[in-house]
Amino acid sequence: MTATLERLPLLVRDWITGFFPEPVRWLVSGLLAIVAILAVFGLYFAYLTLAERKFLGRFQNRPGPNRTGPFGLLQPFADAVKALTKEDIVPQAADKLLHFLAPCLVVAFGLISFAVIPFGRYLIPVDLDAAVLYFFAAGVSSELALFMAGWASHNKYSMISAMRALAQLISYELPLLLAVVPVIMLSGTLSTSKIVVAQGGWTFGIIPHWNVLTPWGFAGFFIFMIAAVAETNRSPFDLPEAESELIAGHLTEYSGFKYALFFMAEYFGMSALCGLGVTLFLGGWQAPIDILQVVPSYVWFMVKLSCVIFCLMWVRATLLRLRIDQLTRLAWKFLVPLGLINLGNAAFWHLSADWSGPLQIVRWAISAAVIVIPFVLIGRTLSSGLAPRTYRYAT
Amino acid sequence: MTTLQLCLVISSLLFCIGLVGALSRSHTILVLLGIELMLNAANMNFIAFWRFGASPTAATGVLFAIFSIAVAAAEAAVGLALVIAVYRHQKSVRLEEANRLKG
Amino acid sequence: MLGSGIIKGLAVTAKNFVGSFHDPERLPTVEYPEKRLTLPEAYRSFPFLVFDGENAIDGLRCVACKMCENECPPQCIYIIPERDEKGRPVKKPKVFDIDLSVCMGCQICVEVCPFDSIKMDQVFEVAATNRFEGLIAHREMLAKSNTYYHQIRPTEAAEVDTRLAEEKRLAEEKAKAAAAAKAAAAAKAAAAPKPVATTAPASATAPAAAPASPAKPAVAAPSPSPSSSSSAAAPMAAAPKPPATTP
Amino acid sequence: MNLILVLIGGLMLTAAAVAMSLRNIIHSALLLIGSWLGVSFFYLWAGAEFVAFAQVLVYVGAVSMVVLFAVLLTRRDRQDVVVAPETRTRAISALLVGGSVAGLLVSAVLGTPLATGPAETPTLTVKDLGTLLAGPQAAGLLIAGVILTVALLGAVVLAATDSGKEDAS
Repeated sequence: MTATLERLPLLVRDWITGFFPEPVRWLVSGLLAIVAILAVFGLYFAYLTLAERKFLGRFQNRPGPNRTGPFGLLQPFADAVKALTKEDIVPQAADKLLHFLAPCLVVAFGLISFAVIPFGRYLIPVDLDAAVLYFFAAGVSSELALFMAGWASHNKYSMISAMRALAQLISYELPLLLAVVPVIMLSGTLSTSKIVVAQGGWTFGIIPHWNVLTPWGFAGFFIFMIAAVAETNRSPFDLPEAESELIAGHLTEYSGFKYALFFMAEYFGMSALCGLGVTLFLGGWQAPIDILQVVPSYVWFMVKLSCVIFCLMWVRATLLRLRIDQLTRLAWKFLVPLGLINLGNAAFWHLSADWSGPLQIVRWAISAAVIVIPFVLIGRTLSSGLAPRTYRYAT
Repeated sequence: MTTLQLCLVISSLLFCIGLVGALSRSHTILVLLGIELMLNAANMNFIAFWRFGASPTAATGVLFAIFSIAVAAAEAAVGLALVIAVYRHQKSVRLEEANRLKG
Repeated sequence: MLGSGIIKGLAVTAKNFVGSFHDPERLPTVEYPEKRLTLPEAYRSFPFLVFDGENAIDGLRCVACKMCENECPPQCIYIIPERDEKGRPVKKPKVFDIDLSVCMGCQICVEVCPFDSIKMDQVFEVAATNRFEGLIAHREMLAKSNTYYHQIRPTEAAEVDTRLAEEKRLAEEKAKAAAAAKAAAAAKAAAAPKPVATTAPASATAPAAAPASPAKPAVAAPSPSPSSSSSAAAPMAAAPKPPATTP
Repeated sequence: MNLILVLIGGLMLTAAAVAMSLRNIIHSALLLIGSWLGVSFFYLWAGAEFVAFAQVLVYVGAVSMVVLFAVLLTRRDRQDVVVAPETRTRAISALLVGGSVAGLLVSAVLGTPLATGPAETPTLTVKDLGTLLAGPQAAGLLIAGVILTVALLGAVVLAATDSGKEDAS
């Protein structure tokens, strides 16, 4: 039963490809993978927007959208209809071709990252040997599309937004990669499916061997998530579309379906990057407890992904937008040094892999100290002269 | 014409496009981009010889390409920093106007 | 330590999130068109005209004195007094328009009205499809009964009613006194030719009260009674004598 | 097999040629990014997966960003990105030089009997590459690392504004 459920997507695929002659089966199965990703993540995107609005509402003591259908469940479709029927305005002075290309490219680049994420035990669209590298290669391209959007709009706010997008990308690419390198080092492979397999197994059947449950993995996960929020231009790092300063940044001159495409790309990018975070640090499709393996692996992946995205929404509801200099300072003075130290930490963890017994405790203590002490020291330097603040009117 | 020769012809043509660009344009950034194209053409040759050459197991071509790409990144960074420095002095990025040795 | 503030902030929002599912205090939003909050009595939107009795137009307290029109800061009130067939003004508005798109809800018209005839409404759903005609409220639209006034602000309306009753009583008494004085004067006519001097204290109200009697004998009389000056909703407490708009 | 190669090569060469002849620098840069992507497709076609992704990461991700930044920083207004056309003599002489070099290279390539190895794609996993880089080629890796660090510092020093000097001028 469990095995059948686990293989269910494969069985469905085989059943469908069975209708086609042998020579084109590979093509059909490839197209099926694309269609499945588009359908699943298209729907996931639709309900993510609704969930984000509902949850943000709850975080701010209001109910959120609840008018369209029961509990507002039809809201995404209403939004889609609205976006499709709105007039598509192209500014007269705009660079027409780039203005049109930018939303298409941004969605395309957002989607191709999904190709290497293992959604389940047997569910990986393309099992590349250099999958992590592929992911980042696809990821950096999307920022190029944002630049094109900003440039093509012929609008000063959009231009500033494009510059900010580039600066932010360059700043946060480094901590993102530095957070990923320890994982690759410890698992000895760039293939995402093998990284997930390397995180399999449980101590006493309840403690999973996920990377996040080690000192270096914990630090790496946090650096990764901070950089991921910045890479996907989400609050509190949503400087390229800071609405209080730049109207809507690169989205200012977009309307109708093109705007919806940008919106879609943002959520695709977020899902893909969070999916990579889940894969690298949270054990991918592995079940948290041994006996819970009866639940199919792809369910576990989506549950973990949703939890991580919920945390991003929580952060969005809580924190204020940073200033651009604070943003780059956070990257270069805090995340990059910590990432480098964490790299050394992971190297120590790798070298001390055969320590056992009481030495295991020493190993944990050293590893934790190596990451906590620099964190406290760098944090103190960064926040010196800033805290505690006194407010004259607020309490 | 073998596949290897086709690869080499393509890379030679790419090299020449880069060369023509670097020679004919006077905008510094475009000249730099032309040089980048020439570098890419050279990289293509490494990969082509690795793939179709006599001893593909050696992997020297791939390694060379990797190093070359890494160095190209450094080259681009320094080159564009130079462009910005020149622009700050001359208020122009045209190569003809950057003709003084004294800042 | 760095990040402690962020954790505190996250805790605050988490409390909001969890609390909004079970604690009504944490979810104060009301589903507006279906559920409505009871508006506080002092809530005000736009002015309306109070009428007494059954007929909306005949019962209007307004005498078209144009004080509100003169005082209105954005000048959104437009009044034409009614005239009888001889062309003499009657104490009724023929046209009383308020441009709701201009009105800023300052309540100054209510403050200056000597007859308690214009009051602030609590209706806030005044959307219209047309910017010009749709948002100009005519006399028929503005006229609302005293009962309605009692419904929306009971305290204030009761106060106004008491005051008006008091004024009516005073006016009747005064009319009686005047009649008595007239009778006395008529009786004394032969002996003393100066009858008016005895009614000196009431002379302040006389010009308004006397001409009002044919149309609405009981209602209109500005009263300088000091008892109502404590109430914010009693605008005429310090109001001066109305200008003589009638001959 | 060769059809795909010709397709990739044609796209790549067209993009590069058009990019080099356009007057708008932003368009040139974006088209060149397309050309670099074509090069990475060539690597992918040749079976050098790792190099292809590294090419995209470095060229599309980093070099293009730096180029676009440089273009935006070295202009005074929006029209500055459209450069004046070059002189005719310059263009013609460049074309002549380029054409002769192309003729020379192509005839040399076609005229040389090249030793070709086995036809099947050589397998080279990332792990093999890693062991090679960390073992026999470690010196090269270290030198590349040093060059990158020096280049980073040098670029920062070159592009950094000397605030005192700026005030004096």
